[in-house]
Amino acid sequence: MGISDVIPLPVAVDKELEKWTIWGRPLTDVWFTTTEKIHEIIDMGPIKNVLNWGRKNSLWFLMQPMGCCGVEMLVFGCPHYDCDRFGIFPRATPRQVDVMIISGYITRKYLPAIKNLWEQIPEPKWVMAIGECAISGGPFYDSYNIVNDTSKFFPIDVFVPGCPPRPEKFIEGFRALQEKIKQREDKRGY
Amino acid sequence: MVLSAITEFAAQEPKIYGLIIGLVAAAILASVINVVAMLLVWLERKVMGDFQARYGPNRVGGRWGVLQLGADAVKLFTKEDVIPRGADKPVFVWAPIVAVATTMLVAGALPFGAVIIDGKEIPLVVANMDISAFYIEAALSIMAISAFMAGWSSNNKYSMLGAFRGIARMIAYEVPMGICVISVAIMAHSLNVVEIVQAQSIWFVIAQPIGFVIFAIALITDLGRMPFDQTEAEEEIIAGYNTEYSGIRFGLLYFQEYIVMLLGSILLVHLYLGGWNGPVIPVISFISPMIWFFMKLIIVLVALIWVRVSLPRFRIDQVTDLGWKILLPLSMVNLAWAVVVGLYFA
Amino acid sequence: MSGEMVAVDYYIPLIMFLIIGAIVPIGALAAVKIISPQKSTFQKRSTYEGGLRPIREAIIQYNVQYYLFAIVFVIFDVEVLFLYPWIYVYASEVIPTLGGVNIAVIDMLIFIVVLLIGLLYAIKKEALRWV
Amino acid sequence: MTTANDVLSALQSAFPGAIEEAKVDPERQLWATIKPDRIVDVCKYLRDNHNFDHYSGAAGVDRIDEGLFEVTELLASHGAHQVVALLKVKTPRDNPSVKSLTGLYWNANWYEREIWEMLGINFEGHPELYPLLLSDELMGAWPWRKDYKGYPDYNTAERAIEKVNPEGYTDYSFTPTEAEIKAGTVPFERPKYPTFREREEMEIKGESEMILHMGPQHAVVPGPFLLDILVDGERVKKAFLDVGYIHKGIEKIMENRTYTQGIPITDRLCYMAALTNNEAYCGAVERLLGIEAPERAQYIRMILEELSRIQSHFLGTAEFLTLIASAVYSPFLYMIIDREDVLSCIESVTGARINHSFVRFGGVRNDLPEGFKDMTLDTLKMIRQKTEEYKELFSSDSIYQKRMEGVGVLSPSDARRLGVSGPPLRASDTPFDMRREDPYLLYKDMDFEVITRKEGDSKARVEVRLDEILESCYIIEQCLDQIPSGPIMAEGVPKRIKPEPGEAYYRVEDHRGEMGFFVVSDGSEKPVKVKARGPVYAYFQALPPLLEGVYIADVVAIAGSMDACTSEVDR
Repeated sequence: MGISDVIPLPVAVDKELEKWTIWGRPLTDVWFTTTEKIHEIIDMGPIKNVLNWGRKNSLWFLMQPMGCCGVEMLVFGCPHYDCDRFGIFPRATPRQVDVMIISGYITRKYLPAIKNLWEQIPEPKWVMAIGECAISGGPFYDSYNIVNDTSKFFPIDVFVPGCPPRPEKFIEGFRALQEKIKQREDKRGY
Repeated sequence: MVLSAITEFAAQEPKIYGLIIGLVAAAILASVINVVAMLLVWLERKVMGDFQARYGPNRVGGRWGVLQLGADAVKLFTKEDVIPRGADKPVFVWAPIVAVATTMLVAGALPFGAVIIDGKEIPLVVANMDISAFYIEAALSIMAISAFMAGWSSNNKYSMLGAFRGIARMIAYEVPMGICVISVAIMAHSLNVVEIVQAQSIWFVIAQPIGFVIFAIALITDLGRMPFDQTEAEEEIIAGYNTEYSGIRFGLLYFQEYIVMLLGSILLVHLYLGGWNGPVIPVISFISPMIWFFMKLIIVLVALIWVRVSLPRFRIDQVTDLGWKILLPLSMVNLAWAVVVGLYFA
Repeated sequence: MSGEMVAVDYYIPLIMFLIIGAIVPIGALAAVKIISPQKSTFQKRSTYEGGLRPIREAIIQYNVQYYLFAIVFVIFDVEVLFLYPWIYVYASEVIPTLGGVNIAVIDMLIFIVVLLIGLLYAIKKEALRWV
Repeated sequence: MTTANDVLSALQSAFPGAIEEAKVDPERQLWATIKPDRIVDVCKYLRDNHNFDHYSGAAGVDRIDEGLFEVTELLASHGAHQVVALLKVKTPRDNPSVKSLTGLYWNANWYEREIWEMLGINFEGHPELYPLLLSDELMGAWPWRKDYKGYPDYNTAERAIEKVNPEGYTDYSFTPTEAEIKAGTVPFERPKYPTFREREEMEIKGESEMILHMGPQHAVVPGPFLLDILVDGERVKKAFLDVGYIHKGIEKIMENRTYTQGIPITDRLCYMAALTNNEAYCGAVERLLGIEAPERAQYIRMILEELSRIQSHFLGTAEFLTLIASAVYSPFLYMIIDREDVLSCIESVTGARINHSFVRFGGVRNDLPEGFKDMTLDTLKMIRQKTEEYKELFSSDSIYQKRMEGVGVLSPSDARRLGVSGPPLRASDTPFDMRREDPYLLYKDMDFEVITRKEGDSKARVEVRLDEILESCYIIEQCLDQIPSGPIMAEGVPKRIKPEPGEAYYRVEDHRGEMGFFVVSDGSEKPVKVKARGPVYAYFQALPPLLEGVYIADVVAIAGSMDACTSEVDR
């Protein structure tokens, strides 16, 4: 969290800066209060709207097919449906995505891995549960290996029902998410 | 009158004049290049859509979707910035900065067309060096170093493989590319890009077609675009050297690729396609060179996008083999050809 | 551009470019630091590898074949550098001719042939085999 | 031509007393119960003397009433004859143990591991009895046993306990259900074995070697599975495969549903081949019921399954193209467009894009709509033309040729030994196609060619798929010409399906290879056991040996050319 994260300086500079003071207050404190002030200004409205406009129009999702819905996810990115129209496109690494699509059954074996992937996505991030399996377990609701309630592990913003949902429903789901981001009604309130 | 005053001042205080010109031009050029590169990203997505029977972005900013890139930029600005625990922090932080800064170095020496004032052709270039072709080629290859920095410092296996691939690819194509530049310089009797452009009464693409092909291939390789995008082959090594980069750091690395694509295409136009040469258009003779220049540039850029959507990817060993075993000997042949033809012209 | 511009003067604007080029990303990074949310957790800062814990570090002792590539490159690149001054020499009229041909041309053709033989040797020795 | 009766009489004379009971039903299937100690000899004899060189799989059945486990080994031949031998071995429920066939058939490995982890039947002589599909936590619970108390399990998510493991990563453990606690089956005694990770780490020898995870989330995987490659530089030294990341327990679920309720579950077995899965399951149950679909229904099934084959091959090839090119490679997107046209033909009949649940016991759900014939013929004309274009494109693209030629070569003998089927096997010069081999529906009346290639490399596999699209077009055109009018459901199919006690095995040519369903009935409304023998399971097992010694880029090309479907592997 130091200055060496921003400007390439040795970490020792960080330590040195911690000792500095401005008007009797530590420099790091000043930095934090300034940041907080800026955040307050952003939260007031207009700037936040611009930021959310950017966020909602550039939703990159994690390429992670998990079942029947995974096929529709692939088709969703292709002509006829063409998610690129909305500024939505898939990336393979969680570091560069905004939306995680849970497109299928989460099993006991896969749960730690997918949770880890979710954790590795930088903020702000959203998660969509697509298909019955991701919502409730779907046809496998009583299986011994399925975690049938995904919303316990992920703060899901949009549920898209269907088994599997058609690609149009994917678009609908993303539109709903965009609307939520615009209204600032998503779970994390960006 | 102002012009003459400036010239006088330049004659008296060349150092200060250079400083001022440098600052102003750098600021202007940096913003122009950034905007053009953004438009390039947009152009690529749109043209790719056209090739692939779809629309491309069309929801943000009217029916052409021009504001899509603005939205992407705003998004990247508000993303959290993650530095992995295992990363080599200083190198990790430096890599995108080096990448962007070195592209600016290229931009400083590259002519961006010319204008005709009083029947005199004035090239739009900041540092009109005698060896600018050599300098540009050298500065372009620093990009591979920044990619290596990014890949190596991430402490991620995908990034690491991407970094090694990037370096291997760069060194395999650096030599043929350099020899191509020499061949061109021999025919033009100069290493100055402006003079090379001016020397092209016949475009060098006609004078040395082999050289053009080699240079174009090597350029695509340097840019890391489609048949040669092994460093970030999504299906093999996730996102290659920028796997661990997130938010604005990724944005910078990603964006820099497009800036380099733009600059590389300009270099190709200058070296082989006659730069801004073309018949003077009577009424708008002032910007007639610019029109020719931009037409050629757009054709080259669209051709690059076309190549991207229509070719599968090489395997990395095939790439190095192609560079060392085919292009390098061929470029030597081309050099000999240039010497012989150049002697004839001389 | 009139006036006496020494070679060094060309580099002053270039340094300006370098400075501007460095200020832009640093400014962007600083802005991001201020406006973007920060929630750093242990798992977020862990290395990504398909969602699982990686086995061993990525920075290990790499195969020696990679270095052979680099060495071959260094040799060839340095030799290409020798070609650059030749461009100027070749154009000048001071160099004597041999049978109507500039002697520098003949020299360089020999040099190129030697280079090609060197390349063939490297290929034969499999120095350019990918790891 | 060898018939099942010949094989039976030969067995009875070669092993007097070893065969406890035997029957031939229907004419190409031989059912026999073998004494447990003679099973390996019998199989060896069959393999060596009667060409039973194709190990199709194994099914474990829990006969809780009789206190027995049954393991049924499915043996067949690669085209020498059409007999399927289903050899049953019985073992007591307490301390179950069966002799392993891994010494005879290389691909018995995974089938036996699966039975071991699910039912707890020990396989003597198996070299690596490690869990395959289940997580370590479920090991020892033997979930497929009839007395397993963890099923049904409605509240997994509520029971999950988050904990941080010593390295700082979040892990989950699931407390046992009340039923499990009541039954006293916890704590389970877990078998001792090194974990997958430990087994991998043991293989790292040199300083410059590293293990790269490709998966569970990776651009190469069509669904979550873990492909770990041990690389030195970029050369793969050894590959490890861990599956089960989306193991849903379909076979257990189907045991607890009625027969009809099982049909939608078979859709989800492999979403690209929903119709053939339906067909295989319904065919097996039809055999149990002793009914046959009317002719029109069989034609409708054929038309739709071939259409489904076309769309699957398009998607398979398209996915493969994204792997060797990238997601912006235009032919990939063109193929998806073509596939959408085929899908709308299917959709006009079944009403669904992917999961159709269309085939019924003794018929189909609904008739072809009006105008279907014209629409399909138009589409087929377009598909033919496009496929020819793709073939021309790939044969003229030199980068493609360079990437694919001689990559991942499977020699015919290796392909048979590793147990692959479908396009990869046919690309290795083995004309093995269920539609010819064991004709189901009315394929025996159809005129079509079994596509083969000599090379056996990745390129050949893709070519086989593209050619099969053309053949499928031809079959559909014939079907549309010949289709008679008439009922679409057989007479006298009861509303409540209750087959007589018995067993049936029915195999069809899936889009990816041999798909078989083994259904055991005890006369009740629910099946005792449903075993799905899928083709991708066999490919997956064959993947690690194929990947040894290639570059990372080739891993992608080989895995892609196999056209995998993780959902079916994990089930």
